[in-house]
Amino acid sequence: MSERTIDYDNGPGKVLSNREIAPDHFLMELAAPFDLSRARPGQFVMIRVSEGITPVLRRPFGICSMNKDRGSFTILYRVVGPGTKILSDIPEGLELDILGPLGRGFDVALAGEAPLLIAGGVGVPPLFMLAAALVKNGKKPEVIIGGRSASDLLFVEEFKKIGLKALAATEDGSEGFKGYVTGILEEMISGGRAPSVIYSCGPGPMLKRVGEIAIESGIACQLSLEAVMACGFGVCLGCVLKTCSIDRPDETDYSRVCAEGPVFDAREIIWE
Amino acid sequence: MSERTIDYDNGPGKVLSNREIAPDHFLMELAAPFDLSRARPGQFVMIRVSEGITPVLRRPFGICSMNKDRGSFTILYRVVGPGTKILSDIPEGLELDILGPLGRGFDVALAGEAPLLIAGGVGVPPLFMLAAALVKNGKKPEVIIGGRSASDLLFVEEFKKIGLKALAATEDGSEGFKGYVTGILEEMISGGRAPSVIYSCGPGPMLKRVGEIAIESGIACQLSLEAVMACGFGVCLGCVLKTCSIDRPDETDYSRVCAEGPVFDAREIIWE
Amino acid sequence: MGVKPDLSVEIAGLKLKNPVMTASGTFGYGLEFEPFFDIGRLGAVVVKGLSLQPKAGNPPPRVVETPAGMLNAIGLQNIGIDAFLEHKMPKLKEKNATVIVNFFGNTAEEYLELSRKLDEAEGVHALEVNISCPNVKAGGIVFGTDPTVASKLVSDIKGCTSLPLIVKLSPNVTDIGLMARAVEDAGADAISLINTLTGMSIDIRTRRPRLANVTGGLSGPAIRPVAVRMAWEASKAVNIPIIGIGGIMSAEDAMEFVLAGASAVQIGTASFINPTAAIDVVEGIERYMIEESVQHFSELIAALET
Amino acid sequence: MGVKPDLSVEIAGLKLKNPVMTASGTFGYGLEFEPFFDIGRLGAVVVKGLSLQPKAGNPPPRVVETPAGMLNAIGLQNIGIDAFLEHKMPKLKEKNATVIVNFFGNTAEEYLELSRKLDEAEGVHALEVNISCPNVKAGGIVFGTDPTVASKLVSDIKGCTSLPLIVKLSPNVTDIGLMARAVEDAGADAISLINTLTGMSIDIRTRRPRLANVTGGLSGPAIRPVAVRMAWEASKAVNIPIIGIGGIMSAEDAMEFVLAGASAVQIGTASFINPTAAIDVVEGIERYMIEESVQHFSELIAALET
Ligand SMILES: Cc1cc2nc3c(=O)[nH]c(=O)nc-3n(C[C@H](O)[C@H](O)[C@H](O)COP(=O)(O)OP(=O)(O)OC[C@H]3O[C@@H](n4cnc5c(N)ncnc54)[C@H](O)[C@@H]3O)c2cc1C
Ligand SMILES: Cc1cc2nc3c(=O)[nH]c(=O)nc-3n(C[C@H](O)[C@H](O)[C@H](O)COP(=O)(O)OP(=O)(O)OC[C@H]3O[C@@H](n4cnc5c(N)ncnc54)[C@H](O)[C@@H]3O)c2cc1C
Ligand SMILES: Cc1cc2nc3c(=O)[nH]c(=O)nc-3n(C[C@H](O)[C@H](O)[C@H](O)COP(=O)(O)O)c2cc1C
Ligand SMILES: Cc1cc2nc3c(=O)[nH]c(=O)nc-3n(C[C@H](O)[C@H](O)[C@H](O)COP(=O)(O)O)c2cc1C
Ligand code: FES
Ligand code: FES
Repeated sequence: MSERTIDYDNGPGKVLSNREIAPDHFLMELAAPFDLSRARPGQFVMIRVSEGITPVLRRPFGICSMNKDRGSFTILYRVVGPGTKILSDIPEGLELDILGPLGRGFDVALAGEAPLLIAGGVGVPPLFMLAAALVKNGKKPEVIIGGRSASDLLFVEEFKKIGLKALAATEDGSEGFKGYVTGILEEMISGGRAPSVIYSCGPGPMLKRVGEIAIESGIACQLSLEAVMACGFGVCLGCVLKTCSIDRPDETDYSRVCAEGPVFDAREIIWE
Repeated sequence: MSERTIDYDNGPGKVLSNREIAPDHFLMELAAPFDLSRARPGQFVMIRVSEGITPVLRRPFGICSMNKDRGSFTILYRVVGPGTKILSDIPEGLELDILGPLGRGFDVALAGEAPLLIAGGVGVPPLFMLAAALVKNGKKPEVIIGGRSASDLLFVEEFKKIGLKALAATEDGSEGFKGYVTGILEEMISGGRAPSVIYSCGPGPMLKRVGEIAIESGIACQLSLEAVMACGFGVCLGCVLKTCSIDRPDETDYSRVCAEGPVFDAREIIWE
Repeated sequence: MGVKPDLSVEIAGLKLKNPVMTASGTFGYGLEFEPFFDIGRLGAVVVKGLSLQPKAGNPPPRVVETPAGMLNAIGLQNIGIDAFLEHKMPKLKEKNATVIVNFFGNTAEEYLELSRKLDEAEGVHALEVNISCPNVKAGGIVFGTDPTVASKLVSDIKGCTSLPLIVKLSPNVTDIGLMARAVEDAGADAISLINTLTGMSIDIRTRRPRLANVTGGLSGPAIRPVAVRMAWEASKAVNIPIIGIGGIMSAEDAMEFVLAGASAVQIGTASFINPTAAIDVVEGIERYMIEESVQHFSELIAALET
Repeated sequence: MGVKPDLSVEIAGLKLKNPVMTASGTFGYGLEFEPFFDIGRLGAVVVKGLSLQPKAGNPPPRVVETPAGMLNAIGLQNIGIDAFLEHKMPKLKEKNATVIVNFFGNTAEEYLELSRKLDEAEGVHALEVNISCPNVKAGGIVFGTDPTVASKLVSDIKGCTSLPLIVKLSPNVTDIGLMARAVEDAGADAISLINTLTGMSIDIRTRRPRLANVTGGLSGPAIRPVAVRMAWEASKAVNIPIIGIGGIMSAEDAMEFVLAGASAVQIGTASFINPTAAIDVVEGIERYMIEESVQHFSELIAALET
């Protein structure tokens, strides 16, 4: 496991707002207990959703946006089980224990001329923060958002607000391209509009396919992965992913998604 | 273990109100999921304070009052740990799983001419319901409420509302008689104003002393006891109390506080 | 999905409507559950452990809550075999409950005498012998943790009764597979597990144990992962049916045991928290089978893919 | 209450500022906790279990949450003794941490070779030998559950090092007192317990185990009652110090172990949930001693009244 500078911290953060922005999807604004200037796009926080002992573990959530003036950041989450259910019931004003910012984010320097962001489901949050950063750097990334149907497409409006028109891909064709996000990607490449780099976050199968396409077409590609996490800061070794070194693909190892990741170069990942 | 008719039931009951009436003391009104006409003074309910698994067990609370028109009853509880803390945070409108009415209540038929009610701390609830029943039967019971200091005296106003002036006993003398409730009792007896029967609920040591005095002076006495309970309806055998048969004191046995109790004849109880 | 799934299962020669039983000591003698549901709908009712003579049990406090569980030291209090057969059994028959009698002795002789009595008793469908209750020093732990002692006891009991015999194992052992094989070889018709894990809780202010008995048996959701593992190990070790017990709160929990190799399950502590837990699990398993389009429950037993 | 309570305690000839250590595998190599508190303030830092060669560990998924606990099957992944001594040890010394090295082998020989290496290593204050990790088939379970095998191993290790030796016991045994006596007789200077209880969890939709390794080790609050009971039994069985481990989330939890007979405690899973858990326990024990007006921590060890 490679060394890294440790710049996370843990502390209480007040819930400034917590509202349902789409069925089962909530946007929560939290006062940051850490120095926001440390946070990089693609990093995440570990939140303790209950003072009690169930659920006993914290839950990881990507940082979706930051507001330096308000000293706050947001998370966008989907209710999938007990932890996120409890989170969704938490009233404004309550304080939550927050550990972050954690992990290795996206490499903004890679952006180049035509960066492409591909988000699936709750993969939107880290990519929205990345988009904001790129725009701030004078870039105009392309954005593709995918979902089962129109109602699953998150944050399209927010991307507009920062001047980015997100392309939509829906499996049922209820909005935008009918099919998977990778369908749009393949069209772009075959159409001679290959991106300078691909940043992506979303369901495993989607990331796998995005990575394959990028590698085949020799496009730099960074993927943000998930794993079930016990600690989130590199000590439990529970969140590992099988990886290899880019130049020596036969040298495999287990990397911690919370420490070496969650963002990996597509070529590092060994899918199982 | 003696047989008894089983007339409890289990179901959801809406929280109609839940307010702090004294420091750390809450009064909660609940829609009754059972037929209120079944409930007797001294009976209790088992409430599941959380849908989750912590705390895993239900919590027992005495029925404090009933409102047949509203189809509701109240509990008066003190926050002493996680379960009661969670309960105190529960908002109006939420539904709780309620099992009741449970156990054997006070024997109202014993009342006689000058019944006396002695309450200590959160022993008030079952006695308030008993008082209301006695008043309804045209009796005018004497009431003694004890506490460490004036602020611990619960429900004095409510007793007034049903036409009963409660005598107070405070250890620090900040209100009424300075000392224990048993001090007032002894004065009454020595003053020739011995009650026809004593009904009491409160801390163990108080009940023990009340029982001793009653037995010495040959006064009928019913005491409502507590025990840590897992089920509340007689199946776990976890809540037992050592008892004996009144006529054959050497015949001892373990009785279930939730089933044979919580109300016992003072002569049945073997204090340890 | 038209057709209703078939939940029936056969255990130790006993045909059950469904694979859900109550766990001994957590369902009384069944009658306290009258207001909640018809106990005749359960696969079986396993009654509170019985002994030859009535047993007073341990002094209080007998229970204490723990994280996602509870400790109990009831001390096997029970009304005794005779009172049970006279007063409780008839009522259970009225309700058409499939009755499995859980019993224990303080000596091998007591176990055998109980087996004989129960063999003659009317309405008893099967026996579950508790060789594993950790609460009372003399109450089983020695039998339940030594393979040789356990197998001798089981084969002797088999000699005293023709009723199907379920042997209930203690989890407080190094090798549950070894214990399972020992009782299978001795003639057990089925194995139920787990009984409670021995635990302890201390009041740090009074510096005294929270249970008068000092130690007690841990039950509830907290122990489920250990119980599922033991059901899995036992089912790999033997050919007789396994009955899974330990922290089952829902049909989903029950299915973990079934997929791990259990042919049936028992609902214990859950019945204290939710009196309809056992019947809820029956209905939940039926729902699960419909969702997974499984017609016969037996297809799910040991269907775990490792 | 004027005077500050004295939390110091001596274990295996090692004088500790306070009785609070970190549990191996839950604190990494200590350095990840830099942002939270000064690890030099802890009684000791017990590092992630080390082997002769670096170990890749098990495939994911490696962890799953359970009621009030978690299962892990890390598979003892570690960077190996050499990398530890070269890269991690110097940093731990900078921080003036009292370092206890937890180690394991796949064979008796590996255990002995590690003991020799560590004996020569600089800055190692004591050794904790893991003879009980239930995750890796070859990773200790056989040593940890057989008294004869365990005692042979321990006495051989004692022959290879003059460092204080703490033997960490597995809870997956029938008689923890027997295991404790066996390692004491073999020369162990102290005993730490418990390691994780072996458990299992199943995804009933995929019908697959939630851990790639199928079974894993259960830790967290759920196991505390079992751990306290074992600390109590072990402390009654031996004269060497006991280090209590298992589900400690707070100073109150820690004190249960101490009153039961433990001279020190280790904080494990709690550090994942609350990174300052270990130091919070130190401060909490100090508060408790003030409230109970106890001057010397040692007065509280085994102060349970039964
Ligand atoms: C680095 C990282 C960033 C994440 N960012 C976000 C985010 O921005 N928004 C969002 O909605 N979700 C995000 N997740 C996923 C989120 O952490 C899980 O959905 C959450 O922990 C589920 O908790 P629960 O108790 O509600 O459900 P559980 O009962 O814990 O699980 C419900 C389902 O979710 C799966 N799950 C549980 N924990 C995780 C996990 N840590 N990672 C992936 N799947 C899990 C379980 O396998 C199960 O199928 C992220 C996960 C990681 C690892
Ligand atoms: C029949 C009966 C009727 C009761 N009626 C009332 C009532 O009307 N109002 C009220 O405020 N309280 C009442 N109690 C006590 C109440 O049930 C406990 O205070 C409550 O269960 C504490 O739960 P907790 O999780 O908040 O605290 P816990 O953490 O469970 O316990 C905190 C403290 O309370 C003690 N305690 C816990 N459970 C019980 C219990 N079942 N009985 C006695 N002490 C306990 C514990 O020993 C501990 O010292 C009654 C108890 C019984 C048995
Ligand atoms: C209060 C209580 C009493 C019990 N009494 C008995 C008993 O008499 N005989 C027996 O074999 N098991 C007894 N058990 C063990 C249960 O039958 C069951 O094996 C154990 O509780 C684990 O299941 P659970 O986690 O679902 O409760 C008892 C358990 C509890 C909680
Ligand atoms: C993720 C994880 C990894 C662990 N790794 C080790 C290890 O390498 N060596 C060891 O002896 N114990 C290991 N343990 C066991 C702990 O040290 C401790 O004994 C156990 O977790 C019980 O304590 P707890 O409930 O406080 O976590 C590990 C535990 C966890 C949860
Ligand atoms: S979650 Fe613990 S190391 Fe990654
Ligand atoms: S609480 Fe279960 S029998 Fe009384």
